[in-house]
Amino acid sequence: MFKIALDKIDELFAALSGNETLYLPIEKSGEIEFYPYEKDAKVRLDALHTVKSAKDLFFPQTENLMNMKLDGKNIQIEEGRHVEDPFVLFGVRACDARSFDVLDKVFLADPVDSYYAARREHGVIVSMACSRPEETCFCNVFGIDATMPEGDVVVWLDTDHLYWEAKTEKGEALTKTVESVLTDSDSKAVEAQIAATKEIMDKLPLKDLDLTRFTEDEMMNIFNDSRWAEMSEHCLGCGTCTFVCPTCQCYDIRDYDTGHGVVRYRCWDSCMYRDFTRMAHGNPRKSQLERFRQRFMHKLVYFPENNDGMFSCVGCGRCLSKCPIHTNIAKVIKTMGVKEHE
Amino acid sequence: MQVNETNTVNTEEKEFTPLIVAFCCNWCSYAGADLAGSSRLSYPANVKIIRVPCSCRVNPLFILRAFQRGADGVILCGCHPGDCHYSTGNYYARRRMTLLFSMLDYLGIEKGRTRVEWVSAAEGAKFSATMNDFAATIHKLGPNRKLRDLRCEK
Amino acid sequence: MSNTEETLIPKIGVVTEVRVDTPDVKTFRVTAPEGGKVFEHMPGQCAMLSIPGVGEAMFSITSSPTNKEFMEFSIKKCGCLTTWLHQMDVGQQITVRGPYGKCFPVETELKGKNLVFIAGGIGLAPLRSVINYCRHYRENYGTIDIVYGSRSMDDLVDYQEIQEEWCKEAGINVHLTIDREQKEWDGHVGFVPTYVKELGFDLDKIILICGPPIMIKFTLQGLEELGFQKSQVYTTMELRMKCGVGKCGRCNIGNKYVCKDGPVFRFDELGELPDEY
Amino acid sequence: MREINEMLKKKVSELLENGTADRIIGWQAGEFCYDVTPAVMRKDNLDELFYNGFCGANQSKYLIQESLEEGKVLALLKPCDTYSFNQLVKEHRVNREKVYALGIPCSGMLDVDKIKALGITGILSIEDNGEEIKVATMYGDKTCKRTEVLQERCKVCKGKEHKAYDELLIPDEDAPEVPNGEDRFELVNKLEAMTSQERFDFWRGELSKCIRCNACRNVCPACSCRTCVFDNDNSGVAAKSNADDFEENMFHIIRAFHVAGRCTDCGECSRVCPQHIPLHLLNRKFIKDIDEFYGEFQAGEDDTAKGPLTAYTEGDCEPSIVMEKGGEA
Amino acid sequence: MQKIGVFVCWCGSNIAATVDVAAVAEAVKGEPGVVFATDYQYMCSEGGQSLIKETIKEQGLTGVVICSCSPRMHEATFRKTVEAAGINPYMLEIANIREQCSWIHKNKEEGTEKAIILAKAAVAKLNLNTPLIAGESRVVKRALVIGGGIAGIQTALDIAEAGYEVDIVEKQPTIGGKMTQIDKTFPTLDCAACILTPKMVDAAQSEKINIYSYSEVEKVSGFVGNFSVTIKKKPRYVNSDLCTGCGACMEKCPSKKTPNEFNMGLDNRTAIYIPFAQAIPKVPVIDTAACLHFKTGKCGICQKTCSANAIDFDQKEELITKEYGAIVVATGFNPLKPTKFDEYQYNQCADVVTSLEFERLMNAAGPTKGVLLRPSDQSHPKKIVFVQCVGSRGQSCRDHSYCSKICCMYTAKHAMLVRDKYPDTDVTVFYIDVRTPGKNFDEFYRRAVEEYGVHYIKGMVGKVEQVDGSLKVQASDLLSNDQMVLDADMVVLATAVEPDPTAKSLATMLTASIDTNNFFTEAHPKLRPVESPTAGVYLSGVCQGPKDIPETVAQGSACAAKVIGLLAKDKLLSNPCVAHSDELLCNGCSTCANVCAYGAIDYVDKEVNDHGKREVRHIAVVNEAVCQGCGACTVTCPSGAMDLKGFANRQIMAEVDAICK
Repeated sequence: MFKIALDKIDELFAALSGNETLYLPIEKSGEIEFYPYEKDAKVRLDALHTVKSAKDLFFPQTENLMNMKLDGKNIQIEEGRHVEDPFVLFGVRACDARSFDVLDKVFLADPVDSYYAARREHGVIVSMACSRPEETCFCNVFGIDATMPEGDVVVWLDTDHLYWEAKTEKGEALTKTVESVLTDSDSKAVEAQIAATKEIMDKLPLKDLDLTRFTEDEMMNIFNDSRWAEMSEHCLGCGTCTFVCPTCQCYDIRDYDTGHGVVRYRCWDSCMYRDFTRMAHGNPRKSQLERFRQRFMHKLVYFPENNDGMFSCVGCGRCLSKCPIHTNIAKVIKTMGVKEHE
Repeated sequence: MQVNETNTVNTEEKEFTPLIVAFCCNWCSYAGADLAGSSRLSYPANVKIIRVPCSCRVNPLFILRAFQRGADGVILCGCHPGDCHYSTGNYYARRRMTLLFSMLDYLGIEKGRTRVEWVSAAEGAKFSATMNDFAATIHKLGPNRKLRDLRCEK
Repeated sequence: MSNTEETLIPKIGVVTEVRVDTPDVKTFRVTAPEGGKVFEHMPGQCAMLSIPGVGEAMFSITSSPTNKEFMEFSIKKCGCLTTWLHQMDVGQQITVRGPYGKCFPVETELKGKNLVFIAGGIGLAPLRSVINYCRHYRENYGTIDIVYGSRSMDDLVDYQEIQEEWCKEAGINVHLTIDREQKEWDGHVGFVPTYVKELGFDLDKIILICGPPIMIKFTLQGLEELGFQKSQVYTTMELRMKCGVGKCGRCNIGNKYVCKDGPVFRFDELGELPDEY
Repeated sequence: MREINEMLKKKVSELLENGTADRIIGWQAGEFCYDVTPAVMRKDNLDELFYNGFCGANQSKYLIQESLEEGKVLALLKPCDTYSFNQLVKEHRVNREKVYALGIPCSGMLDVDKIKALGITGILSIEDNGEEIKVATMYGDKTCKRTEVLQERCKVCKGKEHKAYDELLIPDEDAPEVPNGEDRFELVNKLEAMTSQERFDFWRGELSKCIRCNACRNVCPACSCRTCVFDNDNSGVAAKSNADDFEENMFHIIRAFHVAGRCTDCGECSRVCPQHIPLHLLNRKFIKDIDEFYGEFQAGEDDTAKGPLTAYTEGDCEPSIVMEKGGEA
Repeated sequence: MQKIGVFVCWCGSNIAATVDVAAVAEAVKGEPGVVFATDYQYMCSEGGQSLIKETIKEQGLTGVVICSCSPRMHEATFRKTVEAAGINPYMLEIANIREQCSWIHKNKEEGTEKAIILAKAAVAKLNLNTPLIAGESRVVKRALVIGGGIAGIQTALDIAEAGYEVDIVEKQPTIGGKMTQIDKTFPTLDCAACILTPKMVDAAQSEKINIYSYSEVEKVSGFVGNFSVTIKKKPRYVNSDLCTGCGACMEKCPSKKTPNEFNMGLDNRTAIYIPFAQAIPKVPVIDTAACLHFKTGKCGICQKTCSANAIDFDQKEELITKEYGAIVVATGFNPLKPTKFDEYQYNQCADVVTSLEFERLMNAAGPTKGVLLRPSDQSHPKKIVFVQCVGSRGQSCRDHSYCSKICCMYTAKHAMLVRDKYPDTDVTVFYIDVRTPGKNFDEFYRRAVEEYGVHYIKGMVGKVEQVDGSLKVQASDLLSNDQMVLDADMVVLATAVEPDPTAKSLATMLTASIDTNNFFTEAHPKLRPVESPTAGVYLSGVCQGPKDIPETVAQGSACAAKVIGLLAKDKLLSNPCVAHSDELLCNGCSTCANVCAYGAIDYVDKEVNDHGKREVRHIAVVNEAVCQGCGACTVTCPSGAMDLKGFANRQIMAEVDAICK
């Protein structure tokens, strides 16, 4: 284990960003996102979450797939792929770190999504343990240890030091490039902090959410539960929950005519949107109830069924604080987690 | 996060000739432009006219679209207030454009890039003078950099 | 392992023939620019077709894999993209990617079985591929019955092929019907579900059905009344799709992705899924 | 507040009991003390009805759908909600006959994000005594001033008068006053005083955060289109993500333009923005311009007045007024 | 995909000198949809047109782009050309490469480049064109004239003269309007009745004219050529078919104390009455508010008296619905009643009268048989003060801001007539300005001053007071800056002209527009002064703005000419470039209707199928026969449901894209 004093942390960032792009939580116009590090950037390691999750780095909101040139009746296709440069993603919380596993199940399954795969391959993840969770946190429900996140390198922060531990080969390699600014450390401070954090975690109001029904009850029983109607009644059908969610991965493929060619790009889509499944002659999900149900059934029932019980939620709590009407997955788990008429 | 593959081409190296889109109402200003033509009153060739039935047909979307696609200036010409072929169309257009232009200014887009002029069918000279003046203004402002779509650049 | 390069990036196809089937259905013959098929497929599989700048959508491949020269798509004009496709002339290039989804189990469950094909309107498009495949390997299958109905005579897709090939072929019984009486028509008149019940098939048959939802619903009821099990009936589904490889989430129903786990389903499998199709 | 809560429950149950309405759109408590959710309730689950300082959501947009359904719905309208309500009635989007509007008093609504922005996190409970907010958190008890954490719109409250109602819970003159000393155009003025480049940088910074989640649009009572132009693939401007900076500008300019003269300044767009983009400043710019150019106009003041963009006078100012006004070039 | 042919015209050297036409043709060949492109010396010539026609047939073109002179020049020509070759005339676009290109640019390279872009823009637009078919609607060969004053009568007579049926609806028991109450007309001083009554008789006797007197318009629906109007015929309680107009009933009627409207309340009439001797129709009407039979159930003397048995107390209101091709509004005016002008003491002093009352006092058929007597004591006034601009040209809320136009002249007329008849009478006129534009008008006014010695004082009357049966007029002379108090026996107020109070509700029924003063708005202030913006609705007389009699008659005839022009058509072809609302997108918010100058947008409840979901929605529907295609609605519609055929959003954006490529 290594450490570096927080007042020298810019040296670490400078070292990390020396050869490759370093993404870390930076505040711009009042909000925090993973932005490339530059000198004088307002780095906010204290923040619990970025608004968008870290998935944006591997599965960007908008990404060009290819360019097409039209000439009379002929079409020419040029791949819009570019060779991915290596990058470091620093400051990923445990929940977001787990979300990469969830996304891997989708994008790395056959056939592999090479755009995603390339970014995964080129990205080194430096995750950061939590010490100050908020009431919206419930990652523990999904077996995530916020004090011991997954990642190539894990870092812990206490009041004056950052502790650094490589966990994978990639992590070791990265450590080598920054070793000069780090000093050796024992793990006492980290252990003490982990213990303190665990105590706080015990006070989290959502820590006891019960997921058993979603894996044990019949899919159609949950699907046909009448309480979906009241849960979804006031859903605005916006995409906020989807877009801030670290595990939502629905996308759309669209064409844009630039006047001298057509760009085919993909962008995040939301199953909460009315036009998500709409076809010219009809829409299999006509009401917001059906769209709302789909989102949560997918996260809590369909996805685990196909992926050895792994839920497509990591308990980051973003949707809890961002939903305009405060309807969210915690409420769904609480309500639907109990069988109707029980 | 966006990933765009478009390369930014440095257009400044070339001599800057602004691209100007002029929306002209069919009854007054388009006829005014025709009159400018038959009177051989020249104005820059980079002013391209789009004929619309009335100035009130011009949707803010069209104006933004022109900028998106690389126009450096957009001008809307219609009948003088009170002379609208449809009696009230240009009054609505006037309010819409006032608010739209004010909003663009508020967003930090250069004020001079948009303009409304009332040009009657008899004002060929005014049409040509207006276009010359507008083109000069845009030339001074330089290329539109703030309200364009990188994907559409050549 | 295939990856995105082969799935999301399309190939170029050239329209080599356009056939007007009905007032709103055209069949397009597509080959690779250098000739030959853009890719191989099995009956029931689909392909994503697109006109750049307009859109991309999934269509079933209506030609049989046994055809080695081209693929065919029968497309009904109903939305934006299909309207554009209908405006295409010969020589127009489009983009094609695929094949997607599971095929009808022609090499497994269907082999050696007596088959009944039931189609309504444009629903014949995916079944045509199977029918011609089975005709090609006639010895592998038992009896073949085809029940096909449409609103009117003019709305029967591939009427020429039906008359000139299927009807004339020994061992294939073709039963055509139209919804309402028509002067030039001397065949059966009535809706497909009732016609199927009138025909009353033996229970040793496997049914392959495709058509408008309402037709499928009542035909299925009729078949069950005749004594057929849901596990004897196959259908193919149409949902909005974008990626074709089970990732974009659009065609997710229950734990299935229609583009990847379908579009061919047996009715007993469908019964276990939410009714969102 | 507790008193009003009790009065409200009594009045609502009376109105449902006597058949004035058969259901109510009200608020239900959420997981935490602040995440109140809108909910439709009937006689049998009325006890869940709830009204406190976090019931800020403007529910008038729900009435579009509700008033299409059978029976009469009871709507709880805070004074500022009645503006949106009037506007929707004027545009025939809400069937007035199908709504029983109960005007409820409001003493200003709280913004939990503002509490959190003060560094108060891990919130377990909140006590609102009218002047001070006491917050119990996982990290100890905190307090802040109520005026500090009021929602943006409440700081420039339009007043306690209900502009539309069938009945008032308490007479407007007896209702509490919301302290509203601020000038709602203050920030607009400030932006106008900047240079063009500064304004551009400000808005670029803000709008580049937009993730195009459509929350602002979907919550907006003026954005009541069945299908938004930006969702309509045939419109030629449809887009689902901001694939280029331009699309961020385009979406927000057009959205503000489409609600210009119709926006009541209810502030929901800014409230729901996950990125806290001050979208209301776009709307307020239009409001300020309309007031200055065409005379004071408050959308939703009544349900008949012609909107400023569907009216004109022969002597209206010319668009060139923009050249003279605003900040430096 | 369209099959587009592009034809580039040289226009001799007009285009070819500055545009390389062959290069233009070559450049568009790669554009989507273009299957053919060529250039030709004169596209509009016989040869050019046959080239287009032949190519359409040979190439199977679906659309044509012509790069030539302005569409304002030859669009109509080329539309006919392509139509003759079998393609829809709206599948044509013209790129203006002469007026807007070759004639203004000298550099050939520049001109060619621009011409290519303009041609490409036209192609881009044409790719999105759809065939448009002009709607046809029949024309009902009958006109309705609302208002039977001199304007309405003149319009009706002229329309009837051309052989079309005309109905006049008049709310009063007789036609004739305000002119019947006027004594003499300026500047000729001929008797109003003498020139008006023959026209009234002509109207009554015309086979083509049908008069609905004592009737009002109740409801209007339909559109140009096809209006359906419901007329409410109020009960007269006298059967017009039986009545001989003998007047015996009026003589016997015991209720004689009702103020006589015709004489401005200066004398009384009976409960059953004919407004004046030359009334048309000359059939009495019973005033139920005054009639003893209606008030008490007794009386019935008139019924007993009537030898023709025409009195029918049971007569009911009647609703008649008829179809019309055109509607003329001729609702005229009323003089302002100066009840709010306390300074003139109109309410208090009988000797303060309005000009129209004065007309009656001077008229031989008036209450004083033409002898000028003060209403208060029936004495001859020796000093008369005229006050101009009462209620006109003012700023306060009781005033109208406009000039009533006729007051200067009729006041001069009054002054002159008084001085002529009673030379011993002292006449003073207070004025702000004297406005006398018109043939012989200023001469007339000068005669009043110079020959008849009328005192004209530029100034305002501040106050009128009644002191011992005489009037004190306080005024200021603006020229000498003197304050003065004049004695007067009579004060005459030249009150403002106001549109008839029915104008507003009628405008709503007709979806015609009115201005802030409730005068009807014309379709174009200069070029279409007798048409309203609503197609098929025309404006005659003072309803459109203050006018004197000759102007009113002139406008009445002009209006008739327009109506005749419409009725002469068997069918109306409407401009197919009209707005259209997409029923699936429409919110039914009615914002579009708010900006439509033509009332072309209706709202209907319609069942729609929204992607498989069926429901009834309240949505906008454009009446294509009424829409003029300006596009105001398209921009006001936030959802983009409203679009304009021929200039659709997508088409204009395609042009923008092509230009900015």
